[in-house]
Amino acid sequence: MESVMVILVGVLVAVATYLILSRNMIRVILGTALLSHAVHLLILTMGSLKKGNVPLLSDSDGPYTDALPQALILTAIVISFAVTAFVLVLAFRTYGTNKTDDLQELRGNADE
Amino acid sequence: MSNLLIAPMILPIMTAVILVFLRGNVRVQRLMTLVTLIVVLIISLFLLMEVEAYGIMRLDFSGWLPPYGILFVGDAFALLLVTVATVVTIACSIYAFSTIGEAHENMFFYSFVLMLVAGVNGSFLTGDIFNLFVCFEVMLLASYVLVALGGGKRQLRESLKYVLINVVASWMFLVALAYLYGAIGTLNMAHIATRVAEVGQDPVLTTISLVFLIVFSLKAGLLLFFWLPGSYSVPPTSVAALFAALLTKVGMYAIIRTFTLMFPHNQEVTHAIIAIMAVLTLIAGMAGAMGGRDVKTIATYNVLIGVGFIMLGLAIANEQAFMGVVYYLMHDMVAKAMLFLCVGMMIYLTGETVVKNMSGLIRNYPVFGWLYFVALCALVGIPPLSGFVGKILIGQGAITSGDYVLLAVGFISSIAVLYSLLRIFLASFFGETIIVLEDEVPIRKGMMGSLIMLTACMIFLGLGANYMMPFVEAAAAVLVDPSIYIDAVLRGNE
Amino acid sequence: MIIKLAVLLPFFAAALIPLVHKFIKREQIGWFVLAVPIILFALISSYIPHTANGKTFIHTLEWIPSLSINFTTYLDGLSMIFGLLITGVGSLVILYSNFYLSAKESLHHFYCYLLLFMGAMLGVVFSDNLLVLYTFWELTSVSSFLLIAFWHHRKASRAGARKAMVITVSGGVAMLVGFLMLYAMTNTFSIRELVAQVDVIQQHELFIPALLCVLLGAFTKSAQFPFHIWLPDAMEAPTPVSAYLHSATMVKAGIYLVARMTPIFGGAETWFWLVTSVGLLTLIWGSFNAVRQNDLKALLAYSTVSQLGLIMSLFGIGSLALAFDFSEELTPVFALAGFTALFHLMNHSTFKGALFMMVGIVDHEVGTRDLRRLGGLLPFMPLTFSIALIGAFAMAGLPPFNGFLSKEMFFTAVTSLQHFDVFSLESAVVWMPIVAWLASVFTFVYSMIIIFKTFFGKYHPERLDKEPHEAPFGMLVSPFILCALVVLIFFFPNVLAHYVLQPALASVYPTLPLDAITPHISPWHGFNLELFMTLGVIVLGIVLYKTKRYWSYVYTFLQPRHSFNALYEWIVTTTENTSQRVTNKYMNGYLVHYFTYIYIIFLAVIGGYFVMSGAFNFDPSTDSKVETYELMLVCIVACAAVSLLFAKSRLSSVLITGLIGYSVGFFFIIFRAPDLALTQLVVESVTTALFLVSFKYLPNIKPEPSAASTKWRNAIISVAVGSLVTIIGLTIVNYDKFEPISKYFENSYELAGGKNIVNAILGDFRAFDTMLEVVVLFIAGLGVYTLIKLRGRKEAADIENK
Amino acid sequence: MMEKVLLLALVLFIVAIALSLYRLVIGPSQPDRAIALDTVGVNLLSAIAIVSVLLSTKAFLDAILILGILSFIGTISFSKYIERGVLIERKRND
Amino acid sequence: MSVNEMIEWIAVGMILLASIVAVLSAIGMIRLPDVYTRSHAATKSATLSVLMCLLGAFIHFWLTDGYISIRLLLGIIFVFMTAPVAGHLVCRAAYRSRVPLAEESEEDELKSVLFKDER
Amino acid sequence: MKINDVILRTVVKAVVFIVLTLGIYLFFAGHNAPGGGFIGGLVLASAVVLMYLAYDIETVQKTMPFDFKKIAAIGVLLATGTAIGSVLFDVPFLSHTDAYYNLPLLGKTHLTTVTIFEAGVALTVVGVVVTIILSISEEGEEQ
Amino acid sequence: MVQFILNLVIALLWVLLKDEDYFKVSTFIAGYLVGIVILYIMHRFYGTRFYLRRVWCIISLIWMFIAELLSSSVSVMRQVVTPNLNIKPGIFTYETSLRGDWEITALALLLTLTPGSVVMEVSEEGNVFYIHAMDMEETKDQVLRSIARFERAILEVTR
Ligand code: NA
Ligand code: NA
Repeated sequence: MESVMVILVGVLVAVATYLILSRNMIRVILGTALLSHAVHLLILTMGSLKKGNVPLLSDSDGPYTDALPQALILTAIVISFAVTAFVLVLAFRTYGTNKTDDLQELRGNADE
Repeated sequence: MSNLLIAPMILPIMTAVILVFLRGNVRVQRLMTLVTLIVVLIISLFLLMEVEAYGIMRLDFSGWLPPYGILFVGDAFALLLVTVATVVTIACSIYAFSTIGEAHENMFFYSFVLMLVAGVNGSFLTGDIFNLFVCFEVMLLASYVLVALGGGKRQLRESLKYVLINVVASWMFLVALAYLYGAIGTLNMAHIATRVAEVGQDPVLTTISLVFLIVFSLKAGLLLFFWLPGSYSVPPTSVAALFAALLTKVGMYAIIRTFTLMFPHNQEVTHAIIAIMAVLTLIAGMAGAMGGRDVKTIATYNVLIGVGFIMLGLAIANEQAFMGVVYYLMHDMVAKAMLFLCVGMMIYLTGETVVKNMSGLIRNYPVFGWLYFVALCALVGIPPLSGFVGKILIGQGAITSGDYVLLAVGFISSIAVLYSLLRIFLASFFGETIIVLEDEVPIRKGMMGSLIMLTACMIFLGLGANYMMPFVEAAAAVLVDPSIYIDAVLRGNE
Repeated sequence: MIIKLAVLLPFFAAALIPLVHKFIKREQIGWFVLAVPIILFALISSYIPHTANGKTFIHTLEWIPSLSINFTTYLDGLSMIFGLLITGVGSLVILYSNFYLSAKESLHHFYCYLLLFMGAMLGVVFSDNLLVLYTFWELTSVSSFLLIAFWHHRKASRAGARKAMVITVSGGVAMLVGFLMLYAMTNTFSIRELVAQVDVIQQHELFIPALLCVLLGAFTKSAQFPFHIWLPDAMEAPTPVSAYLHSATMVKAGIYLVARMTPIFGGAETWFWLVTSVGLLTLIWGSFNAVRQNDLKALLAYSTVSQLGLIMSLFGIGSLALAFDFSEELTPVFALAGFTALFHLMNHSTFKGALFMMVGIVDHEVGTRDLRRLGGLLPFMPLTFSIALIGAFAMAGLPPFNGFLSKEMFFTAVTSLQHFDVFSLESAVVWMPIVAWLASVFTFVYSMIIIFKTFFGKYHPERLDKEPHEAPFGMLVSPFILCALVVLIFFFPNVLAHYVLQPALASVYPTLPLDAITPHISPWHGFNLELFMTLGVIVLGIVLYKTKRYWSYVYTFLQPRHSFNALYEWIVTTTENTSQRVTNKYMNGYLVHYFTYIYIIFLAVIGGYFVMSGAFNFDPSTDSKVETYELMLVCIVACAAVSLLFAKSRLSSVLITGLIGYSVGFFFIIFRAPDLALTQLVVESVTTALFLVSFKYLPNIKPEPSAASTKWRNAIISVAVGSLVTIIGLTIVNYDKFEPISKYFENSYELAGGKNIVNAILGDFRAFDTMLEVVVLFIAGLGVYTLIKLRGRKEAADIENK
Repeated sequence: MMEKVLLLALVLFIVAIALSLYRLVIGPSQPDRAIALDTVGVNLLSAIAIVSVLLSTKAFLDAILILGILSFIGTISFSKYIERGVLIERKRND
Repeated sequence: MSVNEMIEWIAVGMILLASIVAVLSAIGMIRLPDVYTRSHAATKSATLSVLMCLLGAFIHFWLTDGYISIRLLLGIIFVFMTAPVAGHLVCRAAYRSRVPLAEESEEDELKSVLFKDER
Repeated sequence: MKINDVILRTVVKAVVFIVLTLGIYLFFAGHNAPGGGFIGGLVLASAVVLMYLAYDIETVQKTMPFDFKKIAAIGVLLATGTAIGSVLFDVPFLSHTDAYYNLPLLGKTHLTTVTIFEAGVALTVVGVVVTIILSISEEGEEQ
Repeated sequence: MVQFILNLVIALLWVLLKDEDYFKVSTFIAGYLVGIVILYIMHRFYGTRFYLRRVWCIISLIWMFIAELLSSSVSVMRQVVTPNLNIKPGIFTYETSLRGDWEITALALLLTLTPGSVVMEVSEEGNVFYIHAMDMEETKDQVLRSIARFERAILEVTR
């Protein structure tokens, strides 16, 4: 399963990268969102999968699956949510003032 | 006692939150910001003395012993940077008091500044690699807001680029963390170091360290500086100065820790790559600074030169070079803040950014002009100002290690700095004055005060170098011999 | 101790000037300032008897002792000579400028810079510590910069100042490297200790690099070929400054350095060749170019260049005295060159100072320095003429002036090369004397030009701005004192030699027996080669002067665009323009490009290393079991992700991303992470909702307008990045050298009182992360609020953001 | 045996999700996508229930309820978005 | 086969049935001609499948662990209450955003009311 | 014809209680079961958002007249405050104290500062999520 | 509502009367049952129906919901598996006599769960439903037939 997941992560990363390399700001933001999903899965996979029970002492006896990556991912999810929210707002404010969502047209130049 | 270690991070955060309730009361906001920062400064100075006297200090949060809990580790290196960062923030805040405007102040401006400095201080102090990520994010989120705050067309546009690149970088950081945890199974930096040392840094671990290198390089502006020029040129002066002083430093700090503490065992590969990246950064910085036609561009590319130079010191990697790195980091924080404040002030006074459209400022604003000149000399590394000591130490390190190419590039860069900054001085400060007396925009006391404060710091860091040396030596000792750090962290709980 | 005060006094005085400026009249500042060099001169002179007896004085004030950087002053013969020059000429120049500069100028600035310079210069010559020397060295560059740019409203002043600063500071940086290398060899910055360890240094592999670096510093400072180009431009400074800095003192710092370093580097072949040939080249190039100048000051500038070359070459030849073991016969002959260098150093300061002041007077009283406009001034300015006469004759090497003595000795030195065959000198034996002699001819010619083109010939009142008349008495005092010295030295050279030159010689040749190498100077030394050379100089000089218009077309071969100046300008502008072009080319504001660079570097560094290191390892046998439904889910997610690339509306894109997010949540369930699953599901929904809310303010997405090639490039990069992440991941999955630390947390109930391990980690073991994560969330919330509420300022008020 | 049956059921649910995904991608109209997403959510919910049974853990039962809530909120959001382009109005103006 | 086991098989059977219903309703989502008819499939069959599945799970936990899951019950209630609302909202949104009815459709009494000013 | 949201609103009125209860339950459950401050907060926020979706900002503001920014700030202060509180007792920063108390009605209860910490987390989450969604939603109205 | 609270009070009294060492759920339930008996005897004094009867009505209404859901799902699935779809969808109106948010909502939900129909709009006044039928011929009659039943069941609960 680990290998399968790593490959899935690779696919997600590739798609995310392609999106990040596009000109449309929404696509780029979606790319970063997708990248964060991929990364969270990667962290979980790196903590080795399905090799134990749910890490709840009340629910089952050990061995438990590695709980630390789960805690890390939780923090990461929250942070990525915060960041995504901010980026979205920034993006539409930028669109609102610059009247374009094409990052190519947002290059700006020296004589402004 | 060791609880004080948290103060540089928690006090700004708490004040920042409290300021939310004081919206509208600008005076109280300013006062609280200033008081908090001064308290943090006093505490960090105190901690510095303690650490110098009794060795590395650590604070295990909730009392969980490393490597299981998170901890702050106060060594001289971290605390020096915390101290200087706080000083710079004080200066930039004072500058902001008289320039930023009520609209910003009522939009939680000081809260964000405090959060930024909290994130920076936390990044310096933390001993846990995942916590470093979180501290980074505190800093970055605050910087995202600050860079975009109240922006028009151009500011928002550049902010978006800055934010997007940094977001991608942050997620790359997580990739690196995932790999690290997968391979090493721990997050405490000292513990990582012992585990890496245990197996010798094999190619897999070196690969991981390189992922970290790329991630931190994005933050440090080491070769991956593409976000930097745009985003430093748009925010208000005090923010730009704060960015120039702090943001890249945190990235560099992380790189330094990574390759002195956690992954120091494969230097033929890692340090060679760092050296190449540093040289390329220097070249890019020199090109940008020499080719720049407006003050902001010139100042911005000077930031890159600073980055490249410091990273040269890391690539050289011997005791003298590390001392130089520590010293130059401190200098660069102060001097870059100064440079950006000066540049911002020039724009404020003239409404111009292009060098040749300004002239004769020194007649109208003599004190300001001379302060800029002092900053120029400091940045070039002219003794006895702050840039000199670090430069010499890195130079000595390079000679000791026989890295003559790095030495040459590094020292040539200071000529580029001279050339680019001198151009501003000659074209904008010297020359026929074009501002008639009636049109003179007055410089407010706060603005001048912050410049004088930073200048005093630069002079102190140069002339008073001897007072700094014990700390710098202590800091470099840890970089040279990570076991000091590791022992301090993992002592007594194996 | 006293010497330390001597060094610091000018700085204190300089710091006082802004205060003094408030309390006394502008015109009086100069008199206040004048006290400083006079006091110092007196002070330093009082040490002459001691130094003449070979005593030295040393005192240390700690600066950065841990880096062995200390403010150590060292007074010996060599520093004495320079100390006297700096304070002596300094006094005269300040006296002179009190009359020369109009009270309308910002005198407080002027004197402040001048005092800074004086202090810095004293610091250079009295410092024993190399880094302190370097400190003062750069300070002289800085103060010189300020003085050159004194009339900074003039473009030429600024350009000259910049050129001087860039070249001299660059040289200083090189010199610093040299010093650092010396430190690396010996672990000391003290010159005295270096001299003591000269054997160590000369054995060291860094010896030659250090030598080159130090010489680079000396050559740039002393305006040696081809770095001389800054000096003529520096003449934009007020004339007293030119007299002081650019002829008597600062440019001699390089000479000082060479003299100081002779005990360390002298005797090395490279040192000899470089110093001598660069010196001679500078000598001839300077004198040759001086002849063509139309501006009197420019002429003097080139003349200074040339004279500095002369002194430099003398030190080069003098270094031969250290090249082999002491011999009664040979050593004194070479040491004579060193002696002559010191002697000419003094002489040059006297006559060149006088000449500069003379030019200043002419400029001041007539309003021009242009030789094409000057002429026939003798009747109006007889006293000035006498200054010019004495100065120029001394420079030309005519008796009864001091220049004659040193120039004769110079000829002796260059011709003495023929006697010896160290360093395979055969070729040098021939060309060096010839170059020296030719240069003297040109020197003679331009000396004559100074006198005759200015004071004789036809008087053209219409070409002058002012009615010419003799200078005020005050302005004449200083040059006359110098002229008096020029004459006095000719008649009593050995007094000078005994009290000043000999002790200095001891510093240059610390290992040689002083009495044996100190020559006796006499104006008449019989009919020897030197005398004939001098006669030749005079004859050919007169011929050349008279026939100048016939041969001066040779200068047209040297078009301005072929000069070193042009080269410098070309380098500077090309660097600037190329830099700007290249920077603008890649820093073009396209985010896509930036991302492309980032990814390419990412691939190059990490992929490059990972592939080359051969660390890849893939072993699925240790994997946990894959269920059919899991595989299907994986496929669904992969397909959804790929379909995202082709989604045409923003809504579908967001929905597909949301779906992937939900699937990730489901994976969390499969992989036994209930807390994660809960969080992921909620967060994904909220995020999707945010997208939808924001879509009101965003346009629908359009198809990417990029060219197919761009798309392919992006696709290749993406696939590469994905693959790299995968292969590293696969390798690490199978990397099991360490147990994760997480076993510890399984005791969460005993340790933290919670049965949910993840929550115990979040709330207790790693509560700090959680706390900060809350802070991050808070900043984001507040940030979104401000971003929306705080509108951009009006463009007019937006000057800061231009 | 029981486990096999449950796995089969799980596979069937995933098939249902995949089919809905087809609708999600193809559309053609926006409401189609909203319905599809709702279906995906609901089926996912069932799948979680089965996984819970398979792993015989109660840890995920909250997730079921939450997913139910979210899928409801999601559908409301989408339909409001499709209908009005706005999710939250300041003051109902119709 | 004990009673318990039998009931458990019933639970499993319900789950299996639920999955079949889910697939069928998903096929309906594909096959049916317009968004309105597809919403029938979603709001009815899909909901039924969920309810059955949850009920199966509920029975399973009750039997094996003696655990009465309030959360599952709440979940069932929740889905039951909200599914028709969702169907209603989506259909309304579709109609108001002018998604056309299938070609086979007969009469449309809403059109005249909603879009009366047109045509 | 104007939109009549009666069905939606009525159902939401009923359903929102389930959501709120679940949120509070999850908040307290975190100690031994999945849940905790963050998820609890998110679910509570979802309840609020659900209200906003079914009604409109002004109506909801009337029933819940909070400044959600300040709620978030109070949350952060609670979280950091409990952390700093430990400093006063001279134990490492962030140390949690817990004890069992015999409370009337509830009996023996496990009380810990972690709960306050988590309450801070939950409040922040609610405050921030609602602030963000409201800010964005109000943006258009002012333009 | 009053009856329910009264019932709770009785149960609580029961618990207090029992005066046990600590609170027992079983005692409470016993008290509650006692309360039900008392209230059933007394409910006519209050002039309202016995509250548990309403509970029974709710249960039967819910059962109606479930039954509708089952039958409608079957009908949808039947159509899905039918090889040749031969349906004629359409929209028709229905005017109800029910009033009040809860009644209208309940009816709308029920109608939506009925085989082949989805309520698309409710008029502003809330009395007219616009219903989409999967197959006009089959559904319309069916709906109109069952709708009276639904209204009755709802009124049982609410009034
Ligand atoms: Na592993
Ligand atoms: Na129906």
